[in-house]
Amino acid sequence: MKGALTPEQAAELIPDGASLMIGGFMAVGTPERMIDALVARGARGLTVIANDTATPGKGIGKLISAGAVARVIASHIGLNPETQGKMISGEIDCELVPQGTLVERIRAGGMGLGGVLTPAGLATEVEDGKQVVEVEGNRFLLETPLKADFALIGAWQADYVGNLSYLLTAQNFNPVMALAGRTVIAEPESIVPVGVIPPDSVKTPGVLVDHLLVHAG
Amino acid sequence: MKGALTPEQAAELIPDGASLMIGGFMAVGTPERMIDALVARGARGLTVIANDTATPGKGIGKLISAGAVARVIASHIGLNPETQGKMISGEIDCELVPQGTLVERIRAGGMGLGGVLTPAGLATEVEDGKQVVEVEGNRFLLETPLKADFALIGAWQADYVGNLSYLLTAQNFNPVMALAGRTVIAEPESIVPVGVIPPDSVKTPGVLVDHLLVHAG
Amino acid sequence: MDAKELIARRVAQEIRPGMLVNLGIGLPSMVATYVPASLGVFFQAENGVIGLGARPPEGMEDRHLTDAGGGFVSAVPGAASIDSAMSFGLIRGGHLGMTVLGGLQVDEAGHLANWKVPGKMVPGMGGAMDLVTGAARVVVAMQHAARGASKIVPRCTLPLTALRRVDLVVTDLAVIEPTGVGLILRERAPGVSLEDIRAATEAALVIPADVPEMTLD
Amino acid sequence: MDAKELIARRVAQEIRPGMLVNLGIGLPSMVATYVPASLGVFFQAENGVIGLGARPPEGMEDRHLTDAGGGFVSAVPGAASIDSAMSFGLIRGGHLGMTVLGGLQVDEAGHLANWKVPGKMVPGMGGAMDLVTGAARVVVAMQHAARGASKIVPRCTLPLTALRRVDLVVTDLAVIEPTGVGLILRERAPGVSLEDIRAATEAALVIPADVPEMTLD
Repeated sequence: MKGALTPEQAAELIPDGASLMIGGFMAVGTPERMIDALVARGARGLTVIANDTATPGKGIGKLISAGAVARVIASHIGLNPETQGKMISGEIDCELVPQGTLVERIRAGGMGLGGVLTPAGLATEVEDGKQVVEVEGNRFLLETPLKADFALIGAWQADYVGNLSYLLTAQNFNPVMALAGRTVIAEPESIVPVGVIPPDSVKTPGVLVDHLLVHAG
Repeated sequence: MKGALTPEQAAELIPDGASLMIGGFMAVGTPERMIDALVARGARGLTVIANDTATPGKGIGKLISAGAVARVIASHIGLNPETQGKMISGEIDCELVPQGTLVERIRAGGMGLGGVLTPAGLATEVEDGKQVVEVEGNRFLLETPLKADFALIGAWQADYVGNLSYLLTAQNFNPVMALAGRTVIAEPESIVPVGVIPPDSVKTPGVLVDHLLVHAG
Repeated sequence: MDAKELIARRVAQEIRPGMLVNLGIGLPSMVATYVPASLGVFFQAENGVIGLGARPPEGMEDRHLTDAGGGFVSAVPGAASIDSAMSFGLIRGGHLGMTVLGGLQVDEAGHLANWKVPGKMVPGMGGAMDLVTGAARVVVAMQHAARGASKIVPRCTLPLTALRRVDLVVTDLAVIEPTGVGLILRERAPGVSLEDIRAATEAALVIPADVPEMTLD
Repeated sequence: MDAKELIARRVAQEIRPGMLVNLGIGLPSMVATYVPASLGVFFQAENGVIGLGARPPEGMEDRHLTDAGGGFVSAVPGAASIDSAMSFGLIRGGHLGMTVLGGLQVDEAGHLANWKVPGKMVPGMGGAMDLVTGAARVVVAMQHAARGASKIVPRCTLPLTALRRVDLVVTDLAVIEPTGVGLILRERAPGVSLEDIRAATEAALVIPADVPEMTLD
């Protein structure tokens, strides 16, 4: 842990063209203040790896509307017509990945696996261009790891050494993404002294977190 | 959840020759009462999948001493000279697996993956007989899933619907094994009413658990 | 009773005590309303909760607890929150007893297409490919026809969701069971004749001697 | 100062502020004693704790909190407990700053053998293969010779632990850095001459003009 950043400082750390994993599911558990700061600094050419692009005006939807995103790797963009429109017009390059495959690819990237074999997507468009591996008579798609320059994590509590806990469905992709970002920036709702989060409640160990966002004040 | 069993009933459920995943690490987090009941009923020919075989007189070590085990899949047997002796004499067939690979194989079995690619074991004896898969210029071993007839889980608290929580390092292999046993029997240290374990503290959802062991009384 | 309510009530009858069930967004989500609490069923939302409950009381919504559509939900006692890796591990690993999804087309092989209309609508597959591949039982809940065109077709013209044959299709006209010998007509909606169904169905149906009316309690 | 203390104190100097460090059982575990708390280092035990602390006060041991050898430990404020999948995900995924392991042999290619003496001792590799493959820095802490035979050899005769070249070897006689051009002798133990080291080493060493004595504070 290198210390707390303002949203503006975090946005400065992230250069145009960077790849970002952004936690959240339909903007639930998404680090909104970091997104606002990226929009404010006029970020461009980002690759966003996330479950979805939320809806216009919420979470990742703000980055889409602002024209900050060149590429999306997601499982679902159906609830954001702007993403769909920009994909069809060619402004955004979009890779659609089955949700369970997406989370395993991110986990593989974060956990040093060379890939995983999954049956999801076999004999569908998802199979195109992929290696099919047979194990004990069954066929599987070889899905390769994903990593990103930055992981932007939305958390509930953080302590001073960066341990994170999450609440209910605001957890979603955040814990796996915290493994797979080369630089991990977490935006907690509150920051508490070391010892307040019991060891068994830590879902992301602080050793994974490079920076916390300062509290919202 | 089908209800609570006495250790004797649990041991009766498990036939000779069955494959068992048994949680714990050097007997920490191992369901000891279930093991005692298996020894008491004179179980024979078991396959045990576990991190280690503990030491004689503790955890899985008791099954080894009792002659209940025909096969072991583990990462480490070095602290149990009886296991080593029985392996060398041919009484126990022993497959040694790197610890990180063992846990991923169990997870893959429990989570419906056809396998994972890992760099651990490349160019060592572990590579023998395995498929090597190249991804983006790097070589990996293809490690295949493990499942078992039963998973015997040591937990801290259970509630009436089978949700489980664990304490500190007594967690270890238990949560992944609870995914990979065709029948899952959990031995909690206490059983509490539904609602006592908060949703965010549940590490094994009750839907995975077939039976709880009755409390120790 | 309107068409959607009819479908939801009929699907609800498929749910067995203690099952873990995933309901898709839209029509499938209505099924929960017709499942008695006494069944001890746990509903899963793939964004990370097992034990989804009804809409929370006015003013008590929590933005950390939503369903996969992003709508506020509550949780039942005994609920567990899980991350996306665990959520899809349960789905892919066969721990989900049933999934209920909407459909665009089902064909004579029992294949489902429900995620893309090339050139028109490309929302992404979300969790559908994992759900259809991994759930123990797959039930499609949809209108029999859309804009006058049958959605039960000889062969899907839209991109497939999975290779797996779905287990049951419930529409406003009929209950159809895809099998190795084709689509078997199992039940008629109240007041709907065999002729009505034949006329509304583009695919060939296997029609047993006795096709009873749905019994809706 | 005895040989083990010397090795442990020298290895401790390799540890940088804020690192996540795994110490093997036995000699490597002694390293923790010589790392000042002010460095903010977190020690990991692969059985599932980040933030391993010293032996607990007499009578306050908890059987749910042990190290990988099964011995009672405490936890520092800010500790996190993790399951085996996360533990090895951190190790394999490159999140571990350093691992310190014992060795049976290190050879001129920097390969380590430390898990098996065929026909004599087959303890299993435990976590060693993952640790050597995945840690950012691998330090071997061992006696220079065993029963008069050099453990620094031209080519390992015992089964390898991994393909990866270890980063540093610290013995009771010397500090040696395996590189692409061979084993570079970096430091001498206090009072030990180049001749002593050459005589005790079966492998070829690259000896720079200046080989200083270890500085032990």
